[in-house]
Amino acid sequence: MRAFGKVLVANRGEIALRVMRACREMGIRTVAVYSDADRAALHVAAADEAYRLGPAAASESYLRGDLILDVARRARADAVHPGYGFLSENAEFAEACETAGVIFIGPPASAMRVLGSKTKARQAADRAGMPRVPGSVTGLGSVEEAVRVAREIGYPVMLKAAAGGGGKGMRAVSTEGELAAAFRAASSEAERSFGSGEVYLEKLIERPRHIEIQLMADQHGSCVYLGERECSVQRRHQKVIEEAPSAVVGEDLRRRMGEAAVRLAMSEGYVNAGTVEFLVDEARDFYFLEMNTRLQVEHPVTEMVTGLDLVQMQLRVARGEPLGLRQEEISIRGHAIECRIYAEDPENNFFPSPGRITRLERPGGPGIREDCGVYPGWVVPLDYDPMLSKLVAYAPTREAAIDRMLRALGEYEIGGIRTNLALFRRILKDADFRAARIDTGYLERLLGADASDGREDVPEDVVAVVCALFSLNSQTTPKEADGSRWAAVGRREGLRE
Amino acid sequence: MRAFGKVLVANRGEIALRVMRACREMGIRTVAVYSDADRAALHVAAADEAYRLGPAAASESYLRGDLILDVARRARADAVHPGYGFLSENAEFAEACETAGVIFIGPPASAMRVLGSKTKARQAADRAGMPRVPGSVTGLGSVEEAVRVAREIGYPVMLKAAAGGGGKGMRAVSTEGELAAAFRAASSEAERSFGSGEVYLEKLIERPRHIEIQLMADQHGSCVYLGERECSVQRRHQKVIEEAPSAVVGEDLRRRMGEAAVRLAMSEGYVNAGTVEFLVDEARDFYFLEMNTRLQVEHPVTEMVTGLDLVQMQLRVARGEPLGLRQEEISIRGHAIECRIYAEDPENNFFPSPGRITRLERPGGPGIREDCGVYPGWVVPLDYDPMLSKLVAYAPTREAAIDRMLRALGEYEIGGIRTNLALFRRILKDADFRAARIDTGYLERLLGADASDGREDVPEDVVAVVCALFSLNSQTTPKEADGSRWAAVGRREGLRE
Amino acid sequence: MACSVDGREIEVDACSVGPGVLSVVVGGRQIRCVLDGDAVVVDGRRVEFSRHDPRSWLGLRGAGVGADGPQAVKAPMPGRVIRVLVAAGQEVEAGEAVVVIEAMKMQNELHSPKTGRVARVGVKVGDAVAVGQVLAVVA
Amino acid sequence: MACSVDGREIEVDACSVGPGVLSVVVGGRQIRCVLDGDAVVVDGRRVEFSRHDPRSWLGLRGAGVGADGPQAVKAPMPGRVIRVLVAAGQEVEAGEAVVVIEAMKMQNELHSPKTGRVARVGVKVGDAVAVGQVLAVVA
Repeated sequence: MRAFGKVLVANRGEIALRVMRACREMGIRTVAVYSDADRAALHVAAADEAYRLGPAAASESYLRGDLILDVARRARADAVHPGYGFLSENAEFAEACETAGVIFIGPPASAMRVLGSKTKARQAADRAGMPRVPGSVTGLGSVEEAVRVAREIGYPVMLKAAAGGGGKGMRAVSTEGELAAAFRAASSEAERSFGSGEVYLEKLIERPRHIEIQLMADQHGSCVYLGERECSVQRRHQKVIEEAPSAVVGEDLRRRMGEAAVRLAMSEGYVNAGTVEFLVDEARDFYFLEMNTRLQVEHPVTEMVTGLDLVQMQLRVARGEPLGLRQEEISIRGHAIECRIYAEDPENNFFPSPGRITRLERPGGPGIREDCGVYPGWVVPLDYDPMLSKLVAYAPTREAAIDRMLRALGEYEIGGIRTNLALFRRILKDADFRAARIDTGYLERLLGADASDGREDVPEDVVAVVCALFSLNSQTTPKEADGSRWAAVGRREGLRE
Repeated sequence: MRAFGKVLVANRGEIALRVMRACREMGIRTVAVYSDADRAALHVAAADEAYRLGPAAASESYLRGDLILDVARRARADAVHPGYGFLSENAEFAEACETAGVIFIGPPASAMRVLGSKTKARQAADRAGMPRVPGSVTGLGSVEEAVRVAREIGYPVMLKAAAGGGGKGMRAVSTEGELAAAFRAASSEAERSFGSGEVYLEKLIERPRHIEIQLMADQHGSCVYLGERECSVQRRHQKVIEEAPSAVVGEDLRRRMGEAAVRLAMSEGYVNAGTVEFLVDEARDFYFLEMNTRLQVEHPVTEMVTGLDLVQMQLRVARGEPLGLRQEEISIRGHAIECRIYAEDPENNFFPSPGRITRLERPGGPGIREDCGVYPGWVVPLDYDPMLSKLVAYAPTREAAIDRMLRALGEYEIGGIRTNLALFRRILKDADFRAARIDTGYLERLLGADASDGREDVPEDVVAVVCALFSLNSQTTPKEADGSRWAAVGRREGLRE
Repeated sequence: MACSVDGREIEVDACSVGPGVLSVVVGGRQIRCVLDGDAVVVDGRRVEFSRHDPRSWLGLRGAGVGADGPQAVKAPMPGRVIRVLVAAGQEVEAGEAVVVIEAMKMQNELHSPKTGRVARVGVKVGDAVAVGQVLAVVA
Repeated sequence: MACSVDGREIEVDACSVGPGVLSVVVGGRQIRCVLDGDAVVVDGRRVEFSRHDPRSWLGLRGAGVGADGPQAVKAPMPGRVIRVLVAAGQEVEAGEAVVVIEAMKMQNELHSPKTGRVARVGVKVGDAVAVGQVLAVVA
């Protein structure tokens, strides 16, 4: 067992904050690293120490394991937390940390190499006797091999990048005639996105749900599952809303999925937090999809319903402590929902919307957790993913959690840039979502339908008057701060009379 | 059963927000009322409707039941939620609501009359077979009677105002020689504070803990207890920090206290949320103290550890729904701590510190709940109590909750006025508090000791440089907004180089 | 404050509740209004307005763009051009992808606003573009 | 940016991270500094400073008040006088209550800063007082 005095957080945004908060609560000093685009970022101002990595491009900063380890040495950090994305699933980096005598807070490189590769993980799943979607276990060598495998398992099928994620290099194929073109497109997209054109092929499950199991394993051979998350609300294969528990997972299914996930992880000597993703079909049969060998974006919903702190557990496990928690001690209580707030414009094709945040009014009160990575005045850079914050609502029931999230979204105001806040209101009011009739195609179908948010209209005359008040304002005192301009109008117009 | 379409919230500040959030989540429209000091208060801007009551003084606004019921009629509100303080324990107001055909969200006036009076509640406690501190059950008629009762129960004794609260009209007396003077002082203070000079006398329990049981009862004869709260950290008999559960209450004691509290409430036909307060001595014997016939300030810690929403339960019970929750379904998980953030200066005798809030940086992230009643730009008025917000930390264990609260306090920045944030840091780092060696005298003892917050010092040269940066600034561009001034200095001085 | 709108009198009580935020009470109804650039968010609903004519407001965002004459495809956000899918002189359908811009790790296709002929392409692969920059014109 | 303090050179990198907030990095150490009126909160610690002499800073708040000569008891907050406990000419001990002010539902006793004789009482019961107003003077 090794005490941590100092942890380097090799990430940015909300997840860097999340990790630093856990460190601070455990009395561990934190080291931030930053690119030139991020000197004024929130994660820098939240750290005890901060070091520059390089230019804005991730490839010259947050992906530079060598520079990060150099900082770790200079700052005498005991360990590195990679967050998600960037170097979090990079086995070479995990190994380099080990070589440098710095603890990598994650699984051993060996387990990461097997379980983090989609094709190797599928082989491991087969060995562990875990049900998986029928299809090729290894990358396809040619179009001909793809045709042969597809015939075996039957159409429709799905082509997927072996190295990939986030929907890149994926193609659904319904007939043999489409396969060759789709194979080439998927492969070249995978090559461009991940540097490897390897693709594999799976039976396409109709209307599947994406449900995943959270695992936590220590270095002493203990591994527990912390329930499931329902992540079926996706756009372009990116999760948009996550929940725990899933409305379709009962105790028995949870136990079966959980035990299968634990078996897989244990078979490869997995340690630390990890997630096993499944597709669940309409008959509630589950199929192994892939494993994420790191902390997930959506870990907070699991924290809310289990009452545990996954990042603190990660830190404890990494420094050699036993889990100290038996499977039967873990209980799921209530319901949690997470919305990923992005700087993008749902009214305009979900285009990214970087720029300066001029206002930020954050929701609070009962059952609300916000993991925010930005502040008013911050200019959201173009160079990284557009996630601003994660909003989580917890309540005794799913219905109450949905209503609570709607209430919190109503309190959330982000000015200066466009965000997807309105999209969440639309989903959370949708009858299908409320009835938990969701699958991975749900959101695309909803977005294809006519929007009508059912909001009670403000009378037009009131809108006119409000606009007039603001206009009057801006003509007279154009350069003062908003607050004082308004106060001035209030006085002039006798608004308080 | 009667549906609520609209609820009038007869309160202000964080508790008005808290109630409105519950209403919004349940699809109930909200009506705010405000005094002239509060037109720009947060609770007004959070409501669907808002009506003026009268001048700033509470006696001309929030205590005017007649005006409030007038608004309820005009706005066609179905019910009134009184919050805590103001009219929440006023049986006449509860009755007037009933007469006006508006539901009072609280207990029936009859139960309030008995259980809300300290002396009548003590008689009811005796009838219900509940242990209580030895002493007089009724108000003392004279000094002679006080002397007689004190001899019976033995010194030291405590004199208390029958109508009072908040430490007014209370005097500890160790010998008979002090009794006469203390009796007159307590009685006249009670007369001034509550309009009634009635005092009673109790055995003084040495180093007692203040521990209370949260109850919830429906209109159909069901009543459950939702665990206890530890409220021993007090200053001048005002709670400062509350926790759930108490470090000294195990399952057995919880059940015995809970069942006693339920028995008392049921004996008087109690309905809705209520709290039975106990003193617990060093032998862990408990004594009935009094009952609060309303929602408490500190209800959030109970919500965190039970996963329930007390205000939503209040609304459901008030509209006639059954609790739908059996005692054995209620579980306590993890640990929650609440800090009451006040506009007062702990470095200067805890003087109130009204004024304009110039900055407000609120903590967030895992396990943190903030129930805030203010916003940046708001001028905290002189006319009401100085509570700004309640900060609550939840974690799996008491130790982790304390460390989480310290982390959150470090993120909390309130500018323009003084607050008691630093006091909480001092308490939460104190060895006795961390070891749960607390009683109702704990905080006064701590405040009497030398302060040393154990904070690592910032090097003096850095402080000097920072002050220099700010100073340079203000000399050159005195009138711009802070942000742009700094940016200007950054450019001039090449700070980003 | 009494206001007259289209000849009807309405009683409005407005109060600043923070920088850029008004609490407006009209007949008991409380409406929170937030200024965001040249738009006002009224009770959560976004309304663009013109500052220069107090009585004009354009209604909900995204309202009609005239379909006649040459129209520009403009960059809706800053980013980098990673693909140019059309050339000058080429016929395009309304909604057809014209240029792909990468920003914030996302590839964003920009579409032709109308069916017509590409009059001009203003960018090439690798170019950094600013908000509002003309990428192509369809006539 | 290199700064010289008492002859020692230190390397400081300061950056604005929001209105009134600086992130200052000195030798890798990151310190969040917040401007609050005439004080700077440096890593959670409050430091009063004088804007007019960049090199002077007064150290922690509450530092010594000279004990010689007549001293005023001033109102630390606005409020209402509810009790006056001394009269001009009366002897008082250091720490003895002189006036009670009510503000925000709290009664606040104000104490004599020194042992001496009350030279003057400036208020009476019922008076509203402003911050800094002199309530009494002890000589």
